[in-house]
Amino acid sequence: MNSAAPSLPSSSQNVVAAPSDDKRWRIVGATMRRYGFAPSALIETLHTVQNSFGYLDTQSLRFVARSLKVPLSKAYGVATFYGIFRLKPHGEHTCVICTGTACHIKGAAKLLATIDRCANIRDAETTKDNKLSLVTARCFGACGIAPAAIVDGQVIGNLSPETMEELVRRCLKS
Amino acid sequence: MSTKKSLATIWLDGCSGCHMSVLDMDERLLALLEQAELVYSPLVDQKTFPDHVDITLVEGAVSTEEDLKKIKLVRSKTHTLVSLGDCAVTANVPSMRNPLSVKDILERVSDGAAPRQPSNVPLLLGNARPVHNFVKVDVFVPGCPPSADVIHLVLTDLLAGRQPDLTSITRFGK
Amino acid sequence: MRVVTLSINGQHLSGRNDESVLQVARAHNIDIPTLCQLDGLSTWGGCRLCLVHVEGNNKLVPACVTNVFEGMVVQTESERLARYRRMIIEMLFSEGNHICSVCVSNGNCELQDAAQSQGIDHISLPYLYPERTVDASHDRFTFDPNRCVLCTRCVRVCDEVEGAHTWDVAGRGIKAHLITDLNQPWGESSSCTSCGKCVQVCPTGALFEKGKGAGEMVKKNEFLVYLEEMRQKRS
Amino acid sequence: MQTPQHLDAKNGRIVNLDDLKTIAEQEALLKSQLKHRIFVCMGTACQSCQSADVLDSLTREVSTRGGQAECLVTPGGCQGNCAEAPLVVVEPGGQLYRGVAPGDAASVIDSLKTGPVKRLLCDTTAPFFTEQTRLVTEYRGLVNPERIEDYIAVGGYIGLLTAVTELTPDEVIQQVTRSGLRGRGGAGYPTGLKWSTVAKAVSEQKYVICNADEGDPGAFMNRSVLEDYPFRVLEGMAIAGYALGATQGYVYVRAEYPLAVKRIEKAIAGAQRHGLLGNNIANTQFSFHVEVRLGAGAFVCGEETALISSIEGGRGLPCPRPPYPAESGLWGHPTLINNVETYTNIAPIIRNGGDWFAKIGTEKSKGTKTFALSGRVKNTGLVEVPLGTTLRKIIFDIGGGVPEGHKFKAVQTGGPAGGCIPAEHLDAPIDYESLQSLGSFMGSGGMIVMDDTSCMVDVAKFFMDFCATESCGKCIPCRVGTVHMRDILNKITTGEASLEDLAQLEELCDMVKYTSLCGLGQGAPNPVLSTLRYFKDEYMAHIIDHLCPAGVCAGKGQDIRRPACVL
Repeated sequence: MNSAAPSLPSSSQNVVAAPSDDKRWRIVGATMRRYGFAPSALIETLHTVQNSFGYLDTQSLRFVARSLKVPLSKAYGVATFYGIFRLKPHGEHTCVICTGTACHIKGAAKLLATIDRCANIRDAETTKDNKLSLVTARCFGACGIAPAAIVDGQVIGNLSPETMEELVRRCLKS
Repeated sequence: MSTKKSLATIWLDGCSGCHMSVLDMDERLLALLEQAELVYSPLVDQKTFPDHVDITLVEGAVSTEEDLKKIKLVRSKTHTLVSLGDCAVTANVPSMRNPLSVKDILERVSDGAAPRQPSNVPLLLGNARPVHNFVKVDVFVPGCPPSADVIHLVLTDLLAGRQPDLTSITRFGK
Repeated sequence: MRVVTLSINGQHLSGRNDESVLQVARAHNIDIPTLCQLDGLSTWGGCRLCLVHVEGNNKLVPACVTNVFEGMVVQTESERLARYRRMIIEMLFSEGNHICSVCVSNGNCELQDAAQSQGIDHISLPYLYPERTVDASHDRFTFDPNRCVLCTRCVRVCDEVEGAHTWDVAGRGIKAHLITDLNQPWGESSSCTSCGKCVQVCPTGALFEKGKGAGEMVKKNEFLVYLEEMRQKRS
Repeated sequence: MQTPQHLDAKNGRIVNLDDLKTIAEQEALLKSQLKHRIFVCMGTACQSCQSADVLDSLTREVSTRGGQAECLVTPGGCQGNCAEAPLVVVEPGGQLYRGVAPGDAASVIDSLKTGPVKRLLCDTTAPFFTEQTRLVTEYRGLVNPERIEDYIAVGGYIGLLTAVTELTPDEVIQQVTRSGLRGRGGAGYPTGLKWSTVAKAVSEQKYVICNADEGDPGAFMNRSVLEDYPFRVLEGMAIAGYALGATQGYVYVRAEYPLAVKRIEKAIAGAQRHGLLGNNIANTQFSFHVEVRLGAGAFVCGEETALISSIEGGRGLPCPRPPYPAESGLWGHPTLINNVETYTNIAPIIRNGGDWFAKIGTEKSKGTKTFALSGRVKNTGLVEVPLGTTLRKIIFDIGGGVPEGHKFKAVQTGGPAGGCIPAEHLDAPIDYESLQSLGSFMGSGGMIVMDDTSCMVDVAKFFMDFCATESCGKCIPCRVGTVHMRDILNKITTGEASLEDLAQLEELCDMVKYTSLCGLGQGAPNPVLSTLRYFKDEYMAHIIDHLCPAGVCAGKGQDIRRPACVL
């Protein structure tokens, strides 16, 4: 058995010092506190770190692992098991192309080809000027408007290669 | 009229250890040669592969264009093709280059001086692969090298028209 | 806990109902192949080599995690199981870069043994030839991921017996691989106690002692059951 | 306006059926004071088509005309016909407007006096609307998912309070058993049986988990239900908690569904505020708490033992079963895991009785099922029909058939563990058993239509690539087998495969199916097996003639082999 059910908050002397005085560590700390510093809060905490800092680096993984008393290798194992977590930062803009079944049937591959042509990047890559990162997702449930993409958090449906090109060009310019 | 069967051995990408093992049969070779005639081999002076051979022992992996050409020719003229030893069966040591690209290998071995394939040696294939990846193989004799006893058993069985059972006497690497 | 009677391969046997099919079979000298199971460690159920038929169940069940019950009828051998077992072993050979002739465990390797016991004389699946880097940063041991079959015995022994949890698996699917700490070189690991338990439980030559040449590495894992018994006595 | 004073006295806590009645009456009164209510769909598809802007401009339009008192503009739920997003409904009258732009606000408000805006009007007499049976998606999005009062006004929480105050836990399970409800996650295990197993397990602690890790590509029913009916999901979970003796629930939801996460979190807070979650629900001994746990992009976490590992904070690796979670689940305690849609069905079953539910559907498959209809079909979106409805009815009547004069080829159901069903089986009724006999799977409800522009080998390759990428890597057959199968399929689509490769593919399918540890591996070969069963000619065309009949792997009539590459 892994660990006991969510435990009581550990005493304050056990709290590991944050890597820096960056205010965002307080948000991370708040998440851990909310779950009583239970080892099972690892994934929730990694979500908070990524939402706050954009990605998970060695320093943050070490901090979270030590704070939650999770083995270092386990924290790394979890961070690399789940598709959402990334160990490197994204570019200024992020484009997520859905590669679910409906989008596949309706030509997601053409959208990817378009991005490759316009920005010279493939899945999980970032342009050299750090403007645009491309990620693929396994369906975000917008099948009714396939093929779909999420550009900087905004879901866009019924995409054609032409509109895709326009979107990419806009990201590269700004 | 000779009732002797014809026997051949060929040497692709291997260390010649399997051929040494053949020679290790010592005086048993003489008895074998009463039943079979060695018609082609690195051990005999014969330039062209005969049109019909009953049994061919293959040592070595298929690593170059020339190996590939040779094994296809040999297969077409052989009744029973035997992969002799780990290089022929698994590609063994020659395959250790496979995770690297041919370009990287050539650069490394020539210390960066001659990144292109030299013209006086056979063209390397992308991967060194076992013989059965290219042609049908009838008998597999793993071992590095297979012992003289194993080779003796294989040949006596094949010459007597039996399929040899090697499971208990040889294995990869031994 | 109570004693139950069952049959394995037509042989009538008895065992305790908290014992697995594998334990009862082994106690009666019936061999079922395994790679991930090791006495003294928790069960894993990942290698699928120990799958057996149980009458009344249309699925194949792993002998290592299936407990025996009264009237159980087990069949550990069949043409179908043999075919599946061969394919599993072939998959492992095709997945990594297993070059037996240059391996420290040549001749003392559980994967090699399994291949031989299943009559495998060649691999019909295409080799994948992954690029994997050897980690020789540790003073005393080397990790060669080319020979790793991801049985996770090292992960389990390090967590469950040594208590350090230096090892874990990162990534998933075909990209899953072993790591120490935050994917740092093993020699720089802050949690590793250099106890060497992981080396001794590794079924192949993936983990070995430095200075061993081809065929020289013999694994000794009997200490596990001994430790388990000694610790039970203390608690 | 009447204020429910006795509620205030209880700090807003709702403790019995009378309280619900009071709120419902209050809502009815509010409603009667309004002349019009305008619902703007805030589902994912509509939001992607700027429905938030539409909501804004409608609100502004109403307030500039000073009509706030009699016309309410409010966010609403999914109408189903996502292809025509953004959608707006005007009540009373039920006019459904499609493709509404922010600039249409004035016309829509004008229409309240002058009659419907014809150019935006959707024909709600079309089979897409009339042929559906809405149980899970009842009130078709006309309930504000962020207001608990809206939910109570349409009968919400009668189920929970009836259960807690009038029924014993055994009686609740009896009703669920009588209803014949089966797991909507795909496998169709009888829900009543699952509940009674957990109920019988002896333990101080038990857990109730809602599996909202909708991972099937091409499925969005759970997302839609969570976005629109979060209270109903919570109500179902609380009823389960009462029946089983569990005090803690978890909703495991994909982080890829931010709106669903927000809605469910808001709903938990709302239910807590009104005493419908938390300690001593309805002033009884029953306490039930719910927390949200976010998935992080791993398909395998839909498998229940992997989901448990994930909630425990680890890698989402499945474990051999038995022991089943019902005996030893989360942190080793008895645990109930049901799908979102399963929980959604619970409250109406308790409210109306199990026999009422059992009247819908077929002999072995009761109730309705939602499907995410997508791909090469005219009306893409969310549909709900009684189980036993034929595929033809869904695809051709409700879905409007294949557009642009193309020919229907197959429908894919069941996600990566499912299969492709060809035209000759379109009259098969949809239920758990019949889909399985056709080599497919109910799955969570994805239904992707393919026409003559889809290559079935390419589709098989797509799913195998999915499984290979999503394999957790724990067991060898799935970790390595899916990669070999994908490689062979890849060889077929590039014209490099031989008949021996096809034989090896079939051998791998058989082996991976029967030796893998969990459902991901066991189901992975299904798309290959079903396409081989019905579309072997397409495989042969690739292997023998080096042609792709659908023109996907190369143009029509073109050789699919790529130019030879040296090295």
